[in-house]
Amino acid sequence: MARVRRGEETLESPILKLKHVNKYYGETQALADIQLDVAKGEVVTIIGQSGCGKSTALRCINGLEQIQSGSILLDGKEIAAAGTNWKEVRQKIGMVFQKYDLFPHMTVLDNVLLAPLKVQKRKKEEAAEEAIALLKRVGLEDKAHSFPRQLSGGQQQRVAIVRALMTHPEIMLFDEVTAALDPEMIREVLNVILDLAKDGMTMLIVTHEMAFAEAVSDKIVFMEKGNIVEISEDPKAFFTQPQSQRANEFINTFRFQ
Amino acid sequence: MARVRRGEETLESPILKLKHVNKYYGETQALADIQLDVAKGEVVTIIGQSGCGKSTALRCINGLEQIQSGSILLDGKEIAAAGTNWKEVRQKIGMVFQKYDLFPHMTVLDNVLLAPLKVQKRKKEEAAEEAIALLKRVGLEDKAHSFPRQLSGGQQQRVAIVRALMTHPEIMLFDEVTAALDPEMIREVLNVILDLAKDGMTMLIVTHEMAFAEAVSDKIVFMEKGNIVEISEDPKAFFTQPQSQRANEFINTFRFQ
Amino acid sequence: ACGAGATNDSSEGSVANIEDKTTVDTIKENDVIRIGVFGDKPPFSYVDANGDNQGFDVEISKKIAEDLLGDSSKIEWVITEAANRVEYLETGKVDLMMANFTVTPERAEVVDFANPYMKVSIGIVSPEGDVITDVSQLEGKQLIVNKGTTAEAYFRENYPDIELLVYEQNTETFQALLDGRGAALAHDNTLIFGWIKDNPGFVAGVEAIGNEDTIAPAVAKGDTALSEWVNAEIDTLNESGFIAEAYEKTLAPAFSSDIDPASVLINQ
Amino acid sequence: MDLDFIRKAIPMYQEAAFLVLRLGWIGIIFAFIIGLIVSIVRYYKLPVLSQFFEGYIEMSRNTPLMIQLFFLYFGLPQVGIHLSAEVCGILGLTFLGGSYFAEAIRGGLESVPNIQMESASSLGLSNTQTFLYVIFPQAIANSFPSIGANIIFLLKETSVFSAIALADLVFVAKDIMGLYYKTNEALFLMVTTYLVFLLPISLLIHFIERRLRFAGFGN
Amino acid sequence: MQDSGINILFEGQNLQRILEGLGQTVFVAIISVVLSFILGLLVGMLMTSRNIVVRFVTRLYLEVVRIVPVLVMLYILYFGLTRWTGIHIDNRVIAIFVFTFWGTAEMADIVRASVTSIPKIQWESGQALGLTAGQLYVYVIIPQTVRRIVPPAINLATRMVKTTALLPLIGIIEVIKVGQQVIEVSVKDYPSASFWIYGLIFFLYFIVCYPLSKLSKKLELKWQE
Ligand SMILES: Nc1ncnc2c1ncn2[C@@H]1O[C@H](COP(=O)(O)OP(=O)(O)OP(=O)(O)O)[C@@H](O)[C@H]1O
Ligand SMILES: Nc1ncnc2c1ncn2[C@@H]1O[C@H](COP(=O)(O)OP(=O)(O)OP(=O)(O)O)[C@@H](O)[C@H]1O
Ligand SMILES: [Mg+2]
Ligand SMILES: [Mg+2]
Repeated sequence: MARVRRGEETLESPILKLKHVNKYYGETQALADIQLDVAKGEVVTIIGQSGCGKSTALRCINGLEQIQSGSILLDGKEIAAAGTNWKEVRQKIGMVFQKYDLFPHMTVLDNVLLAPLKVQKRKKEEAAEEAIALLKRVGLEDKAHSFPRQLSGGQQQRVAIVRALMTHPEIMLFDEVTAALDPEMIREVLNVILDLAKDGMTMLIVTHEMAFAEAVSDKIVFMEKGNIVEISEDPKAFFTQPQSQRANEFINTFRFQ
Repeated sequence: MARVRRGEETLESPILKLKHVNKYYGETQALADIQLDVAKGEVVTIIGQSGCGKSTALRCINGLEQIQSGSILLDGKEIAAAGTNWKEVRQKIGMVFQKYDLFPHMTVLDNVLLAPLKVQKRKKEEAAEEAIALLKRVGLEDKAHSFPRQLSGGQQQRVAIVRALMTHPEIMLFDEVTAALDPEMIREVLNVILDLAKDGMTMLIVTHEMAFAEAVSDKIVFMEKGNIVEISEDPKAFFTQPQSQRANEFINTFRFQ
Repeated sequence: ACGAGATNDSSEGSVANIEDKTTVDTIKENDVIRIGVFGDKPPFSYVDANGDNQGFDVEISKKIAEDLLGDSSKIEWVITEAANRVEYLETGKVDLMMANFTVTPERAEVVDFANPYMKVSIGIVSPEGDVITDVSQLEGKQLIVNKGTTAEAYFRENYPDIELLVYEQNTETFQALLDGRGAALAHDNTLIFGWIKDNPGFVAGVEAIGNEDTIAPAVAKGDTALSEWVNAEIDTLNESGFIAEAYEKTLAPAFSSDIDPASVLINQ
Repeated sequence: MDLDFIRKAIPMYQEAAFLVLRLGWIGIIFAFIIGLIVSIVRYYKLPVLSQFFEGYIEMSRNTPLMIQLFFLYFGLPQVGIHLSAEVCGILGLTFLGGSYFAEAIRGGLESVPNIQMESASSLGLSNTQTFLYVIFPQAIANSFPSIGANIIFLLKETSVFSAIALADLVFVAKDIMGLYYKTNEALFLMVTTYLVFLLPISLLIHFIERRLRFAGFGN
Repeated sequence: MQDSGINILFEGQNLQRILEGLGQTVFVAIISVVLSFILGLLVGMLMTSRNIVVRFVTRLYLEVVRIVPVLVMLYILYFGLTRWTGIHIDNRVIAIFVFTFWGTAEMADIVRASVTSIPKIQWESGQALGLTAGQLYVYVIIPQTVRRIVPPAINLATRMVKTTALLPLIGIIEVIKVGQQVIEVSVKDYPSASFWIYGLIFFLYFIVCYPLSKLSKKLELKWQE
């Protein structure tokens, strides 16, 4: 189900570009000289063992963590330097986390309207109209006035995706958004992401769902200990015969026969 | 990897037998006329959608919930009736839960020794020796004096398994023990269970790891809405071609191509 | 004293010669005098059921206001506690302290006392069966007193070895004696005489001990203008018989009839 | 400040501090026991007793200690029960502190996840064993911060003991102010004394609190 | 009791005076509680600051307030301030100031505890949406902390109400003091005066505090989901 990329897109400069990014937590190096391009409309999936730096990569991209060296370019503009207008940048980057993401004291509608109204100062009617449309798209139009606790985990994550989409981001970051869910819920959330992919949304995804990664990705990035070990533009090939020994071992973790 | 069952075992009366078990929570029926046999040395895996009654089944077996009608026989003795000596029964049944299972205020060793010392009144030296041996077997002998919070989720679950094994149960119940874990941790826990299976431990497992279920099980039980829809004695066949329409739909949830 | 004949007018005149404004001037300017009294020490100073200040101290205070400002209602009453009377004076939050203030050397170091308007002696009351007739009998026993009273001060100073049971409220002090919390109770003897009248079974084994202490109005240290004015005023009131009248009106009903006013009043 | 006076007054404060500590600790221990019983009864929702204790908690928390003491000290003799001031002080603290501890411990009990009880029973532990070995240690650890805060609070509450003629610190300070008018010295000594005995207790509580953090599962 | 002591209440203005005394109690308590809650919210947020100096100063403030008795603070401010500066401030203003000073510290600690218990992911997802720090607090953090704050805050409020018994020291005649005044003048005619009066005051405190604790229980239950 990997989408056919149109020729002109690859020629464009990438939406997101990481150049020689290094990130340390005290002594431990969480990201080591990371180089990565994400083109417009591309779906890139990062996989790797726990602690290899996947989340850190996403968190550095939307400024939740500071990098020590290297640069991160969004639309060709440096965003990892001092003086970045994060308020603006973050509207261009949507992010969905693993869990506890929705604001529990607000209804679904208030959750998804918070950024459009308070950050972007959009008109309430117009934003609400869009919100309802998006909720409908993820099958939750009847939950607009529910509170997060009244929703299943899968429903909550779908709302979180809608909330991130409301600022019209140029790229979406997903950090193991299904890790805490049951299989059917996983499926319903992944279906929404597959749907976004079909629509041409640019996405950077961290997941442990290998079958899903294979199905959705244009590009697979395999990380280990802060390094990118392998980048594959052919997901199918990667999951049957990864180039690197380490990637092969990793993929075996998911096989029992 | 399904073990070869020896002929004589199937002839024996089952270790665990559920007959016409019905369980209600208020109005909702969580278990509907459940009939299930688990023979000595057999590995039975229950799968099904969230809320179909898998956990409820396990919880009724070791008396955490009361059933409304039917009977549950352990070694041929009724255990779901009033007057059951639960202290005794529970020593024959080991159970491991999804999470938050270890006692956070005790070291690993104290956790696994609690039941042998306080319930079974065994000698400390002898029980500790066995505990260390079992911890070694799951690769955690060096963690005996750590506290649960100092362990990864996978390590915690392995300790929980050891703790349950310490009372020498005749049957082990596993309720989604890997649901909250990362892939490598999932693998290290499942490896322990696979190992127990090889040793001939009788087990009743609830899991969402289909590849694992296929590999470990002698028998697959597919439940829906409190009912057992399908029981398959051939896991491989079940996962490629389940008999029932519903089981087929369920298995499709895990496929993306 | 030499100022005995001085009138209000003359004292006013003498003040006018001083350059700085004195308290007396300020009081007149404000047309109100702030007087510190107790709210819960009948019959000396208390608040009655209607919320009005009453009692012996209050009667005298009112007369002072009348003579100073021409109207006995030009008083701002400040309800004090035993523990904060000096603070009120030192910080200028009251002009005149009339809260049954016993003159002691320690206190005289920090405030200026005017001429006294009353005498107190300490009496000791005890149950009939086990009468205390001498202070020496109190050794090793517990003596009940009321916090901040002359009795407390006297025993703390002179008999530090006698164990005191100190209560905050008068009522509680006497209740404690009734409940048998202590061997005896020491208080102003006038109050004791009144109390035993209503409580048969108790006797004033010691009617008066120690030096006779005096109660006097007090002003802030160094406030000579006001203390001189008050001195003259008290003398006048003593001579005019006003204080004796106030005694009859407020104290006599509370005391037993056999008390000689001379044991309480000055210059009788 | 009058140093000579301070030197002379120190023994009075010392005595008051000892009185407060002596009565305080006994009262706090009793209060803790009451709190424990009440919280367990309310945690297991034992019928009747549970409602009764709820009434007690409301009564005790919503009225001032001073008046509670007053009834113990002056009220009980009316019905023939004579208790010494010290006993009344201890009882008063117990009555007041019992409800504060009960709420603190109940909070701790309720914060122990249900699964802990279930996994203990599935190991074959009896209800009592489950409570003793599994629930209670975690509950105490969880509620320790509020237990600690309540200990300090109760020690400071002893300042109303003077209502029943006990020479606590406030009593001594007021006495000195009322008799000798050494306000600065009296207050200075009072703060210092509170500091001298509250600070070590407060530090000890912080220390134990940190040691007990193991109860925080996960991180 | 042979003397129907309850009649004291109806003698003169007694009942009215006691209620006025209660008015003083409630007046000081309510204003202080409200101010403490507002300021405590702000200081509590400071306490969660990453700046170690800010954290140290606020912590020190809390420890000082916990150790110095309220009585001492009242004395120092009411009398000490006048002594050093000559300024006279109304005693109720002083009372409200001291109670607020105390309440703010305690409230701040309650707020700190509940703010730090909000999962980190809540801050991060707010940030990821582009909310400013102020918006994060107003729309995301504070509303969530409220439910955790309410029970201990109400506990604090009842303690503040009860501590007003110290106010007579700076000349505020609150309910207990009025009660004592009434007892002292009535005890001759009604030997059981103190039981009736203290009983009434006991009851009045209960009436003021109980609805608060009832409210807290209600909110707690409601927010439990
Ligand atoms: N706040 C932090 N402080 C210190 N070290 C951290 C912090 N966050 C992450 N690390 C470390 O950085 C490394 C990378 O962590 P990261 O969370 O990015 O891994 P991950 O690939 O997302 O793992 P997972 O699959 O478990 O989410 C790890 O070694 C981790 O321990
Ligand atoms: N304590 C309870 N009170 C009321 N209903 C309950 C309770 N526990 C479970 N149920 C209901 O009983 C049914 C079966 O629940 P159960 O937990 O056994 O499902 P499950 O198959 O284990 O699901 P999952 O995969 O989510 O763990 C569900 O409808 C559930 O809502
Ligand atoms: Mg991660
Ligand atoms: Mg379950």
